[in-house]
Order: sequence, then structure tokens, then C-alpha cells
Amino acid sequence: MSDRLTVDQTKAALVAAADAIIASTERLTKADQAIGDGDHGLGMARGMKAAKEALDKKPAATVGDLFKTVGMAIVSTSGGASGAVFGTLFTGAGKVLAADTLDAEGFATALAEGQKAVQARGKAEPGHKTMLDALAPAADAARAHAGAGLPVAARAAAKAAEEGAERTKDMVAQFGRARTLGDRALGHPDPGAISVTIILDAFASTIEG
Amino acid sequence: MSDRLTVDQTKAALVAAADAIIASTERLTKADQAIGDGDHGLGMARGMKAAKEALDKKPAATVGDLFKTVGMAIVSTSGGASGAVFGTLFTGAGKVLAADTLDAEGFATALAEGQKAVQARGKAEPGHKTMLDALAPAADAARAHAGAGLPVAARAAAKAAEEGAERTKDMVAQFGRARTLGDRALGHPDPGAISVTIILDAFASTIEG
Amino acid sequence: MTKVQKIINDPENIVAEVIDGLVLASHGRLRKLEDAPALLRTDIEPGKVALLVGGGSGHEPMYSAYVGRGLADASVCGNIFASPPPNHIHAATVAASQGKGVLYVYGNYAGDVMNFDMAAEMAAEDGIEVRTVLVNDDVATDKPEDRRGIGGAFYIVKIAGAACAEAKSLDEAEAVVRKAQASTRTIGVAVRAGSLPETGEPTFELGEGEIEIGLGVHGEPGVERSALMPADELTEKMIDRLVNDLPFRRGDRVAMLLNNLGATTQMELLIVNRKARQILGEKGIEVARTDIGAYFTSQEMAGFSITLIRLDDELERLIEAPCESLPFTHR
Amino acid sequence: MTKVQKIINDPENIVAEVIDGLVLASHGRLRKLEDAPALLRTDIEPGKVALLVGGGSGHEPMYSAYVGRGLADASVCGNIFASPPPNHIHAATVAASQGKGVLYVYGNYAGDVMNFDMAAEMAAEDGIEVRTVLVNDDVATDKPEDRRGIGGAFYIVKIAGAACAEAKSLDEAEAVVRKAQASTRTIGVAVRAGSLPETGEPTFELGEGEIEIGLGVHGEPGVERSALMPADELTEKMIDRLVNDLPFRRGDRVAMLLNNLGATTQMELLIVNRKARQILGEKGIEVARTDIGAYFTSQEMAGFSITLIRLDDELERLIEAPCESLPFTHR
Ligand SMILES: Nc1ncnc2c1ncn2[C@@H]1O[C@H](COP(=O)(O)OP(=O)(O)O)[C@@H](O)[C@H]1O
Ligand SMILES: Nc1ncnc2c1ncn2[C@@H]1O[C@H](COP(=O)(O)OP(=O)(O)O)[C@@H](O)[C@H]1O
Ligand SMILES: [Mg+2]
Ligand SMILES: [Mg+2]
Ligand SMILES: [Mg+2]
Ligand SMILES: [Mg+2]
Repeated sequence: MSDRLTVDQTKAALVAAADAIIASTERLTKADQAIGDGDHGLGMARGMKAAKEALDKKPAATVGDLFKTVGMAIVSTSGGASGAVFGTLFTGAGKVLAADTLDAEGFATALAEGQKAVQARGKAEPGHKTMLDALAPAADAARAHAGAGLPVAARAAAKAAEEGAERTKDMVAQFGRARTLGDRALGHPDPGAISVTIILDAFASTIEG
Repeated sequence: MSDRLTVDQTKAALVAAADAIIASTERLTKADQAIGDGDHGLGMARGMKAAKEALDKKPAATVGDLFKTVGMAIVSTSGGASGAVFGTLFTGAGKVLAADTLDAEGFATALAEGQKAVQARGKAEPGHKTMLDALAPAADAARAHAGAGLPVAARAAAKAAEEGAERTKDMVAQFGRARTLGDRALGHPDPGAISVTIILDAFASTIEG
Repeated sequence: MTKVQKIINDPENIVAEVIDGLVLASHGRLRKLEDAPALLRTDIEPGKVALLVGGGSGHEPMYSAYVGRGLADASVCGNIFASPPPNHIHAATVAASQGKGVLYVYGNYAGDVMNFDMAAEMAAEDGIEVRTVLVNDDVATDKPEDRRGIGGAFYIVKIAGAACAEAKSLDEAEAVVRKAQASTRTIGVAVRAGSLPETGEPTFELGEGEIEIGLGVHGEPGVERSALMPADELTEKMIDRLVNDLPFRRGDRVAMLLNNLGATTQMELLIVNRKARQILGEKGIEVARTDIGAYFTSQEMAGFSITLIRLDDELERLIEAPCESLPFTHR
Repeated sequence: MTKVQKIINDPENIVAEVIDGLVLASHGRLRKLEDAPALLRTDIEPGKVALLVGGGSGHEPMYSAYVGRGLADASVCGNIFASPPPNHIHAATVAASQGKGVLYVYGNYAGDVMNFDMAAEMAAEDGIEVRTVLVNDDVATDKPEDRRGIGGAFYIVKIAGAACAEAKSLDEAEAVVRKAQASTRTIGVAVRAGSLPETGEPTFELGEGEIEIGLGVHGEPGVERSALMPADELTEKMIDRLVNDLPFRRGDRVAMLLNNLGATTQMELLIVNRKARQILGEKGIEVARTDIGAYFTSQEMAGFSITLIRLDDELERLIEAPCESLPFTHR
């Protein structure tokens, strides 16, 4: 367990997150078919494949550069709402990571900044049945556990995201294609919230492991 | 059994033929669905309803006038191939019936003239899987039995039509919408040939009855 | 098979309501004939050679929506998939006639031929001269006298409309339309059946994964039933059959129509267009004009047809000439 | 449900092949941008206010086929039903810009709004001014900020095209397009689902004999699910909802678009037109122009939408102004 990731270690964690999303394409497709138009899995996978290629090619001086690279790749290849939202998340997180290592403090700040950027971009708020309902509790948990070191903070964030995604089942969508579904979306989790969970879980596992 | 029909009796026989067609709409529809476009029953019924109305309204001096009235009604309301073909049949038959009674001789001549008119109009010949394959043998039979009186001649024509219609099952269509069906039409009788049978059978029954 | 849901009222009134709908959509340019289900231009140029089209209904916009300036002067509407009767055709002929004769253009189907011929004979008794050009562009049948009229009817009607607008005589109009007819070839493919609106039943059956090349607009069989194949392969098969039929030769200049039979997306037709152009390019056949859309439908049949017409200067000028109607305005 | 048979090649290449097909069909009037799936006019008038449209693919002819003289200058094509990314929009913005600013017109969907906004910010960094008018004509949702862009997009794009062609400034163009947007209302109905071309699976399920009023172009739910009803009854329900929404008032002059969502016949739309005109006539609303056809589709979804736009002299002039594109030519 490393409490402070180097640029290379951070890169490995991001690649693991990308691989986890790619492996979950089918699950995300099903989730978006239930309450959206069924393209969330394809879009996320397209973006994450591009992210891996870009990470391979682009040199990074800071960990922030890595996050920005991922964000730019997603935003320019995913398309749809998720391209904008997840692209903004990674780019926003990258902006506050100017060091060449990532620690618990940086991780918590990055999640908070990412959340802020997403809200500024999409005008949604927690409770609107979007990925923010996984992201916001994750950022809070990371902040709360920042003192306990990176592995603990990362796992806490992943767990909070998962619980948040679960709670979206009981929400009526306010944003995205599912918003006009009204009550019919009840019982189904938000696809973007599942993506947040998958990303944070893979990130935590790499750090732990 | 009357060997010579008055104008009123001829009218009754034509009305019976019309009623028989109207009652067979479903059967004719099915037959045309199998090898055509499914509208033969509707078209014939539409024409025969109009024929009955016209017979009711229009005074007739000769039996030929009655046939012409039926022919004009069919041609102007049925549409499709059957409107032209059956309209021409009745109009053609009517042209040679200048008397105020109908006997076996007139009946045989009328069928022959009707056949000639249909062939001139549609360019088909017996053997091409059309209503001519019922009409031509019917005309021949009527001629052959003309000496035996109207009831016998009419029944012989109806029987010959029925056998002719049956034989169309083994023919490949040369005319009408079914012509491009090729071998797939084998096994199915021609819808127009069935109509000829129904008309002649009802005609014969009225004369007998 | 599940029934097809149609947005209609009483099936008996379909044709009458469609005519009313077209008259209203024309904003004064079309009128319904009083005593027959036929549409007429309100502003037929006096003294012109008249163009009359028509046939069974159910193929909209063909034929009735092609009545307009630079197109047909009158259209006669039969019942769904059934030729109109001669008295209706005759009434429209009399109404359209401007003293210079009337050209009939319609598809080569037994019922239509008999009924339009009868109408022409009635017109002759009134002293109105009628000439007929049958549309028979479908290469799915071998014998030319058996060939059906399908998608290519659009180009023939378009050219006939422009020709009748400028022709000095019926002879002259007929001659150019015959040239257009002789230069036009079409091949269709169906991937799903349309339905009869009266019943909601499909007009034919295709197995799952099955398509039929050469299938007619009422479900008449084609030249080959096969498994669904990629768009490029299908396009190649169809173009080959078309090109070999006329034949179209290196150096020919053509217009190409990709006609949606009903339920096929423009997306698919654009994909076909890409491949068709590639193949024609390789064969040295120049496409001067492209039309893509639903020009001659068969209810909600899924599938399309490809039409090629070989152009000379006269045909190209007439195809590009201004015209005006509901679905196709080109000034 | 049986899969829908599509005439395509590799589903991954659909958008690229559609773009090639459109470029070829344009006979030199359109080109593909080198580095993005976007279409541009080859003859954009120098110094004009540029009009850029776009969104997810799969709704053809919307948006890409509306690039042309008097219409849009550029269109950016996302994947099927997915907004294009900002870098593609940005590249098309730079290519279309003639120094007078660029107007964005697209449908009000979360993904599109975010991506086009990001592109506009990128353009601002290049010194290109961008204004946005969102199409939000669908009356199925109550809150205006939630309203989706559907069939009425055609009139907005048509007016925007004519406005940008003559406007002296971006301000001026934006103002008239905002007026058009505020004057446009649409209501749709679906009687059968379309499918996702990648999978052939229907995008939603309707029970047999069921229809849904207000259903969106990606299968988003509407205002009322009910049993199939006669065309006249359905038309009355739809027109009532439309008229009460703006509201349209006695004495108003409007254009009406009956938009085929994919697999509905023109026959049905003409039957609807007849009833719609009757109802509007009774309400004293004058229909000055009628458009009937497949202007904004959702694959082979069966159903249609009715759009009404209230006209003043300026909007009417712009709607009638000459334009040229594949599906809609009007000089
Ligand atoms: N305004 C928004 N803010 C945050 N997240 C959003 C917003 N709109 C949509 N999303 C997220 O995007 C996801 C859908 O992504 P995707 O399916 O790729 O986009 P689209 O809706 O364009 O098809 C939703 O599940 C939701 O989590
Ligand atoms: N040229 C012809 N000569 C004689 N009968 C014909 C000819 N063409 C078609 N028919 C008859 O018409 C019948 C079909 O009638 P109908 O279904 O009403 O016409 P359509 O083919 O226009 O749908 C055929 O069964 C056949 O008997
Ligand atoms: Mg989605
Ligand atoms: Mg028939
Ligand atoms: Mg028929
Ligand atoms: Mg999407």
C-alpha cells in the first residue's frame, strides 16, 4: 500500500480505471437502456480506450497532467452527456494536481474540484439522479478520511460512491435523457453513477494493491 | 323450369348472381390473397352492389339492356382488372341480346360474345390462368347444350366453368398481377375464374328454381 | 404477424380523405373533380398538351402528389392497389384536356391497361386524342411486355410534365416521353412487407433474416430471395443487374433515384448511395443528379429501389426543369 | 420482438458512410471536414453570419441534410443518438466562421447543451463569437427548460438559414431565430418503436393496439399512453394540446408541418391534414403553408408530429425564402 503515488503509479491506477469501464460496457449499456437511450456503455468505453492511448503517448510532468490527458480524451471521443460530464470531471480534477505525486489530500481536493466543475458544466445538483449522486458522497468521504492516508481515503470514496449509486434507484431523474421518464425511472440506478463507482473502485484497488 | 326468361325473370337471375358474388366476398378475397393482391372480392362485391341498384332503377326494354346495365355498373365501380374484365363480359353479352326474352340460343351466343369481348379487351387467351379458363369452356358447353333448352344449357355452362376454374390450379399465370408469380401460383385457382363459376351457378339455379 | 397500426378513419373513406388532404395541402393549386376521385390543377395553361397520370392508391406520393405546375395536370385515384375505372379516368381526361390531346402515363399492370384503354376509347368518341406511355422500368421480369412500373415512374412523370409544358403537339410530347421510358431501369429490394390498410395484414411474408431482390410494389415476387447481406454487397448486386440490362455504358451520363419503399431510413439510403457512386464511378458512368427519398411507396414496406435513367441534353434539361408539387418543388 | 433488418455495413461506420453518401449526393455543394465528422457548404458566402447545426445522428434528414444554400452552413454529426464532442463542433465552427460570428441551433438535450457550450467556449478563445438558440418545441413536457427539440426544428433551421443569409450581424440573426423559436410548438405520437441500428433492437416497447402521444424522438415518454384511435380523434387531441399551449389564437396565421417519424405513410399524413385543417379552420387559425414529409425521423419509428409556427411577415418571408439541400429544395 503506497500512501503517495508517483506519476507512473497514478498512471497505472488510471489505466486500471479505464480497463474496468471497458470491461463493464455491457452492464452500462443495460443500465442506460433501462432509463436512457442505451449508449452510455459504448460512449464511456470509447472514451476510456482513447484515454489509455493518450496516456501511453503523452509525457506527464505532474499527476495533474495525467488526469487532464484522460479528461481531454474522454471529452473529445465519448460524445453524449457522458463525454462532457466525465471529461469535465477528470479535467477539473487535474487542474488542482500540480505536484508530481498524489496523496490523500490531493485526491480529496481533486474529487471536490471535479465535482464543482461538473456542476458548473451541467447545472445538475446531487439528488437529480445523475453521476453526481455517486461523485458528491465520494468526494465527501475522501475529504473525511484524508487524514487516514490515500488507500483508506480512496476505498472510502469508492464505497460512498457505490452507496450513492444504489440510492439513485429511488430518485426521479432531473437531468439527461432520463429526466422526462418521471416515475418510470424509479427502481433503476443512474448509469453515470455506476460509472463513477466502477472508476473509483478500480482506482482504490490499484492503490491497495 | 322456364325455357325462355322474360325481362323480369332475367333480372331476377342477374340479381341472384350478384347476391352470390356479394356472399362470396371473403372466399374471393382469400383466393386473390394467395396469388394476387387480395382485392378481387372487394372489387367484385362493389361492382355487383352497384349492378343491383342500377337494375332497380333503370328500365329495360330487352334482356340485353339488363346485361348492359350490369356491365356498365361493374366497369364503373369495381376498378382493377376485374372491373374491366367482368364489365366487358356483361356489356359484350348484352350487345347480342336484342329480344325481350332470353332462351338457350341467346344464352349461348351471349356467353360467346362476352368471351370474345373479354379477349379483345385484355389480350389474354384460355390457358393463361384467368377467368377465361372458366368462361371459354362455359361458352362451349352452353353452345353444345343449346338444343336441350335453357335450364340444361345454363347448368352445363356452370358445370363447365367450375371444372375450368379447378383446372387453373395447374396453370402458371400469364396475365394480371399474378403473372409474375411464376411457379408459386401453382396449386391455387384463379380468383376471376371462381367468380365466373359463382355467377353461372347462381344464374342456373334461378332458372332451375 | 402482428397487425400494422394505421392512423386512419373508416377504411372505406381512405381515398376520399387523402384527396381532401392533398387539395388542402396545395393551398389552391389543386382541386378535386366533382364527380370522380381525381385531382386537377386549378391553373392548367390553356392550349397545352395535357398530362394525366394515375393508378391504384396506396403508393403516395405516387401518383396524385405529382400533380402541379411542370408535372401532371390530372391524376385519377383508384382504390388501394386497384386501377381506377374508365369513367373516372374519362371524366378527368375531359376536364384536363385543353384541345391539344392528352398523354396518359401510368404503370404497366393488366387492370390499369384495360381501364385506361377503355377511357381512351371513350375520349376518342368525344374527339379528344389520347396517347399512352406505359411505365415498365422494373428489370426483375425478363419480357419487356411483362415489366412492371415502379420507382422510375418518378423520372418519367417528371420528364413528361416538363415535356407537356413546352410541347407544341401531342406527337412531340409522346416522342420524348417514350425516349425517357426507354432509357429508364429500376431494381427494387424488400426487407419487410407493407400492409393493406383495410386489414392491417402484411401483403406478403418474408422469413426472418430474408430479403427479396426485385420484389414488386404490391409484393409481386422478384428475381432472388436471399439472406440479409451488407449494404455494399446488396448495392453491387443491384447496380450490376441494372447496368447490364439497358445496358448502361462507360461514358453514359445518368440521374439516379434511390427510392424509399416506405420504412427505410434516409441513413440507409445514403450508405447505399456511397457504394452505388463508387461502383458507377469504376464503370465510368457519370451521375449528374441524385434523388433520394420516398417517391413511390408501398405502404410501410421496408426496402428501396435504385433507378438509373440515361440522360441526353434534352432529358437532362427536362428533369431539371422547374416544377411544383407537395413533395417535390424545384424551381 | 423481431429484430429490424437494416441495410448497413459495419455499424461502427454508419456515420462516416452517411457523410460520404451526403457529400456525393450534393454534387459538389457539400464537403466533409478533414478532421471531424462534419459537413460544410463549399460555397459559404464570405462575410456572412454562419449557421451551425447538429446533434446525434440517426434522425436523418435532420440535421446534416439541411446544410445548403439558404440553410445551414455546417452540421456536426454525433454518433447515433449521441451529441458530438466539443472538439468536432469547434473544428466545424472555425471552418464555417466568416468573421461575423456563428449561430448554433440544435435541440435541447443535456448532452448537446454541454458539448456545444464547451465548443462555444473554445471558439471564444479563438475570438469567434457564438450565440445559441435551443430548439425546445415539444409541448409534451411542462417546464420550458425541460422541453425537447423535435419536428419544429425544421422550421427553426429553415428560418435561421434564411436569416443568417441576409443578417447584417449575429445579433440580428439571433433575434429573429429567437422569435421563431418562441412561436413554434410541436406534439408527436408514436404507434410503433424505431430501433437502434447498432443492435436492431427497438428503443422502447408499445403494447399491441397501444399508442403514445407526446413520445420523444429517442423514445422518451410522452403525456398519454392510450389505445389506437381513429385519425380524426387523434388529430383533434393533438391540435387541441398544441393550440392551447402557445396559445394560438383566432386570426393567427401559421405554417403547419406534418412530420413523418419514419414509417408512417403519406396517405395517413394526408388524412390527418384534412382533419387538422378542419379544426384549425373552426378555430379561425389560418394555415398559410403546409409541409408534409419525413423531416426529423427516429429511425423507422411509426408515428408523426404536428408542428405549428405562428407567422408574422418576417417569419413568413424567411420560411418561403429560396434554399437548396438534398431533401428540400425551394427556390
Ligand atoms: N447535467 C448533468 N450533470 C451530471 N451528469 C449528467 C448530466 N446529464 C447527464 N448526466 C450523466 O450522464 C449519464 C448519461 O450518459 P450518456 O448515456 O452517455 O449520455 P446521453 O444522455 O447523451 O445518451 C447519466 O446517467 C448521468 O449520470
Ligand atoms: N387480361 C386479362 N384477361 C382476362 N382476365 C383477366 C386479365 N387480367 C386479369 N384478369 C382476371 O382478373 C382477376 C383479378 O381481378 P382483380 O383482383 O380485381 O384485379 P387486380 O389484378 O387489378 O387486383 C384475375 O383473377 C383474372 O381472372
Ligand atoms: Mg445515453
Ligand atoms: Mg387483385
Ligand atoms: Mg388490385
Ligand atoms: Mg445518447
